[in-house]
Amino acid sequence: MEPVAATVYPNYDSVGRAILEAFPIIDFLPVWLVALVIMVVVAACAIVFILVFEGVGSLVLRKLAGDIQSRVGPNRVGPYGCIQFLADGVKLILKEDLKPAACDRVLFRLAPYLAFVGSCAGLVVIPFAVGMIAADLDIGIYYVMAVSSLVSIGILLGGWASNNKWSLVGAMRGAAQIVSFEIPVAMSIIPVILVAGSLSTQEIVRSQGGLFGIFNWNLFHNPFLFFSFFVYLTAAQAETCQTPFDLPECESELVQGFMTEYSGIRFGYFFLGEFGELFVVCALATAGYLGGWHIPFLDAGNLGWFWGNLLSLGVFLTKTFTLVLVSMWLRWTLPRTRVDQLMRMCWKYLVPLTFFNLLGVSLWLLIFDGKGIPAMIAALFG
Amino acid sequence: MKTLSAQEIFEKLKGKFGDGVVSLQTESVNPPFAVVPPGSIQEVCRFLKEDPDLLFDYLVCISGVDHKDKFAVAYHVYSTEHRHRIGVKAMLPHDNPVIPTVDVVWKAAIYLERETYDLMGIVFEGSCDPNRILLPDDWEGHPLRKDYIYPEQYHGIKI
Amino acid sequence: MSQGPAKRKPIKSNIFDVVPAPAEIPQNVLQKNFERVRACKGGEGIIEVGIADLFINWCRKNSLWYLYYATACCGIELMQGGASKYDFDRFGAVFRATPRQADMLMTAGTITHKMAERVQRIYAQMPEPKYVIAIGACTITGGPFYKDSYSVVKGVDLILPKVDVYVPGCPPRPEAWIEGIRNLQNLIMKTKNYGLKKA
Amino acid sequence: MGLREYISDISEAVVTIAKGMRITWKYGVDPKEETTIFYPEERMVMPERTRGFLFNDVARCIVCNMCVKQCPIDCITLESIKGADKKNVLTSYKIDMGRCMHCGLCVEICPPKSLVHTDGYEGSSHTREELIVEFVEDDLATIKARIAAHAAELAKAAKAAEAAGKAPAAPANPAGGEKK
Amino acid sequence: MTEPISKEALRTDEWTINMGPHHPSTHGVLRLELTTDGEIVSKARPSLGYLHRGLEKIGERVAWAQFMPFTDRLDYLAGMNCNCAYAWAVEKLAGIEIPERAEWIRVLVCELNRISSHLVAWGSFCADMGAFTPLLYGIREREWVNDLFEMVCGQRLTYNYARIGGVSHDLPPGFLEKTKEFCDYFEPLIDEYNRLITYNKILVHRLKNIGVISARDAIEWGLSGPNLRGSGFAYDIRRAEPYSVYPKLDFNVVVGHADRGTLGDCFDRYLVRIDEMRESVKIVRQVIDRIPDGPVMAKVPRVFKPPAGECYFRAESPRGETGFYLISDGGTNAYRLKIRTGSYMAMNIFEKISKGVMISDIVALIGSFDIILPETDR
Repeated sequence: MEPVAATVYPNYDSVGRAILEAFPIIDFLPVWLVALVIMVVVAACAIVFILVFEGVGSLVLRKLAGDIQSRVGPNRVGPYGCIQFLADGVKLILKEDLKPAACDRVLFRLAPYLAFVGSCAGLVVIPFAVGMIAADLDIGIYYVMAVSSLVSIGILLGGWASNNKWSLVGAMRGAAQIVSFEIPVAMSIIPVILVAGSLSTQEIVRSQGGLFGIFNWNLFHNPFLFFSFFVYLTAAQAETCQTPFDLPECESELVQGFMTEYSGIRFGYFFLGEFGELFVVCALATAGYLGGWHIPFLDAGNLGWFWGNLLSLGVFLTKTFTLVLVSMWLRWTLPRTRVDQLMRMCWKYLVPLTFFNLLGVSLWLLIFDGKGIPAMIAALFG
Repeated sequence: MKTLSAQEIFEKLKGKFGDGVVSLQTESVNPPFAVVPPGSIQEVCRFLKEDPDLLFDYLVCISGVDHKDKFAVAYHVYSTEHRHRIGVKAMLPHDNPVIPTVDVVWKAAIYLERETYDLMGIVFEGSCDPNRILLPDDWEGHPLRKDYIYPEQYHGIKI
Repeated sequence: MSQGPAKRKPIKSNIFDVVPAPAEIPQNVLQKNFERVRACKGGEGIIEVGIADLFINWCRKNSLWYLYYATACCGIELMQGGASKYDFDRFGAVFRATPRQADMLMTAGTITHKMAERVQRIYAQMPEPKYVIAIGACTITGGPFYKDSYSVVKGVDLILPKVDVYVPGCPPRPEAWIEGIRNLQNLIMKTKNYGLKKA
Repeated sequence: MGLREYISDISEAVVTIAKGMRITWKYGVDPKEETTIFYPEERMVMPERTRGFLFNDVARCIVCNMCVKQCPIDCITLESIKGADKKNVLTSYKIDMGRCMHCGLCVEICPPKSLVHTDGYEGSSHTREELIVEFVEDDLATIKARIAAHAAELAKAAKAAEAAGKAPAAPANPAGGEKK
Repeated sequence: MTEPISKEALRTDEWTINMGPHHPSTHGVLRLELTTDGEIVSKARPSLGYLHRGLEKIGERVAWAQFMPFTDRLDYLAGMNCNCAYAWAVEKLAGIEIPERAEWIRVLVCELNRISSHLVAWGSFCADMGAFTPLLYGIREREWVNDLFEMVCGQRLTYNYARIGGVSHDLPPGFLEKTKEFCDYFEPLIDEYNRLITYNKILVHRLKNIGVISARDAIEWGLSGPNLRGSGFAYDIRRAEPYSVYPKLDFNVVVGHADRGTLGDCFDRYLVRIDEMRESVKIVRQVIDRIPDGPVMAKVPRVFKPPAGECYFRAESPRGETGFYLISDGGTNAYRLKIRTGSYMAMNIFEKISKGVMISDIVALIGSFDIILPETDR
């Protein structure tokens, strides 16, 4: 049976061009002004999304903690405690702007912004829905890897500038951890790129389309990819300093790690950065392995402009939030590793595994010339 | 594993040290005490520890007692091998209580002597860590002495 | 994630049964004493607080992050208060490890003279809108160690400039802590932040 | 280290982490596992032996000073004046709740059992003075007036007993506190 | 080819960090002066005394019976054990015989308190290792024991329950059934805790082969209780010098057996505490079945003047040996009251075994000794 006609995807590779086509009257404005306005609009909604996600995330984190520990999380600040994060946020903003006397003024103020920018800049290439992507760069994955290393600079600056021994130890741990876990994260994304054949995230998600629903996900493409999904999740958990590996700001050893001297909204920025990076990493996992915004048995492309985007956005966010919940569930169960065990795990276990995966995937693609298990089964049944 | 009674232990001590061991306090003193002159405390303790029949390898507690006219340092020792217990007491003059240390015999004595020095004011010469442990370093006086008067204030805070 | 108290089954690990309670605190010995003292001291007068104040105070009240500071027996009651049975997290009170991120210092446990200077430093490190609750007899008046101890500070207000709420008990029950926190929350609602004439 | 040990390391890690997560899943999913008491809306019924704040029933107190001597930290201070029938009458009975450590020694020693533990425990205040609980309500003047009236009454009863001299003089019954 | 940089050229100088009196994982107000080279600690010197309240001086100024509430403040996680230890010590000094039922009640409350103390020890040890949930599970079970004690003596933490000559109140009706209910509820939970966290690979690697103390060293440095038994030396005062009704009870002494690392490391001390909870539940069950009826308080004069003399009594508290050395000169107050505790000796050995470990292991060491500061500073 010849394959179904390739679905025609509207050429919305970026929201900006979509708006341009929708409102032709903007033609007389200079192009750079329109581009600037669109960039500001898109950036604003990305920041608002991250703020809301951080608020809801911190509330869900405390409610989940309460639930696991057989108690009740915050439940008095509004029905079921839903506006607890509003109270926290406003209180943090109104705290005294306190800088330790002997701290390095400029770097102390700069560090939180670097950490926040580093983690939220990855939102540019996250494929939220069929047409909803800030900018469909064709070097998407490469861009995310580059930008997310800004966070380690932010952590290093924060630790060094606050002139506190605990934070310096925390910063050194943080920098070592993030830099060394970039390699397993990057290496476990490369099999996805090999399979999809392109670095652009939108392209990767489109390559997982097709009518077999869940089985078209890269996760089930071949056993090596299945295995590298879990390696990616562990390495990503370490790169975003989540609990089994939250050594930079561990509470029981280093008081609060590199955030020891930060108070008020500066600490808020670090907190935002942590949740932003958690979201970016889980979004990449969904886009890369779990079929991004593909609605299991429907075809997002030809559902029309409004419904297509809405449904695929919903599917994408549910997948990402389940991964975020799994990460929080890990956070409240596991103890913390030690620094040298962390490094040993990275270099002696994760990096060899990713190389083995890479070899496996490339051999698989060579032998079965690019078709995954579901594609072969489909070919069998004709 | 042969548990000796306090009397037999005292006989062995008397046999080894002759008149060095002054007396054995037993009336209404539950683990009986062998009173020893302060000078020979180290030899007695080393003998207690090394002698195959005694093998007192566990120093339970060192406590200083202020008897108003003299100080007493009471060592409780126990043998985990033979499961018997004895107390060793040394009497010190009240004006400058000095006694050689026993942390060369049992390492447990380091902190116990530091605390006794800190609270009671008994100097353990030759100790490997002869400074205060519980009270702040610039605290004058030793509180557990009977003639201790509470200071008015410390660093400006009323006591 | 069940919400209200009424809709839950009786808790297996509670020996004493739990009954719904009226909103205000039942009249016990100390409450009657408070009325008597406040009656002869005259009321506090009316403090009119603007809308902006109300919103800011509401935010500060509902996210009182307390410092993870505990010296003695009240420290264990602090852990038990923060744990499953009497949950401080319900009131938005989370423990923070550094004084920089803490709003509230609950002085739980005896403060000795050697520790006094450290408590002053911790208090100084906390950013400005900060509150102090003196928990337990040891920090209110030196408690059990008032008469005969030479090394205990007889009350935390000898070393800290301002103590907002005193919670008696040795150690006070976690419910008394929660009542102390709610008392502080009412105090916060009545503070005036804007329109203060600079003295 | 050999390949077998390498694999067993990874598998052991995955298995033990999965076991731990299964338990937190059990507690996380099951809403019935909550043990929180919603304190302000709910309250635990206290057992009868709870040692909460102290309360002294001033009427039954025989001013024997036993509680003052028994308290290790002298929280209780009381003053009394000579009553009409040579018994002391309380003029002020103060317990410093900010210092009391709820040890219960005074309650055990009190002969008339007038000093008891109530089950109250909420008492947060804003100043230290509020925590010193005064149990004698009325002030000195009214107490003196009552004693004077009591003395006058005793004198009258003694005269009446004398007037009925022939009848055996009924001893003046012990006044006891008839303050209420 | 440039010759490699010599080690001296790369010499980094050490700095001292104050793991100060206020630190999230020092179990109270312990201060450690760490001289470290980056993460590797070359010397960790404990500096104690931040909670020294002068209990021994108070003991001399307060009557014998009035010192009982202060023994609660000595080790507030195991108030009952210290209460009963002090009561036994004074009874040994004065030669008082206490009724049979009082002995059984004391053993019952001591073992219940050992369970609740080990629960907090286990919980806060896991919280120091980063897993926050076990701390709340441990305290959730401890709340049940708190309620039991509130039924018996009215307070949750500072019980003041034992008296010289017996116990202050008899067991309330329904107490034994509720304790049995607690035992049946709690026994399977210990295995669940083991599945949750004990054999977790991360925790095992964090604890194994760290702070290894040989049995010889443990005795030499005066350790006692779970810290000594963790090194494989079966010495429990309830068996070595039986007091009260412990000879009539059958329980075995839990000893560390090099389960994962070498003998005497942090993991062994951790496991000893977990198994001791099982033993205590076994003891509590036996006491519930065999507790006799009868009075709970012996005839003791109110103004209690023991005959002049000295006595040293040792009891097994959850943190090791709690010893009271009492000297009485016939007066109403003690002439000298010396308290020997297990946590103080754990701090004694701390400096020796913390050479060359990392900062994270210092936290593991403090947790494995389960010290408690009022016991260390008194």
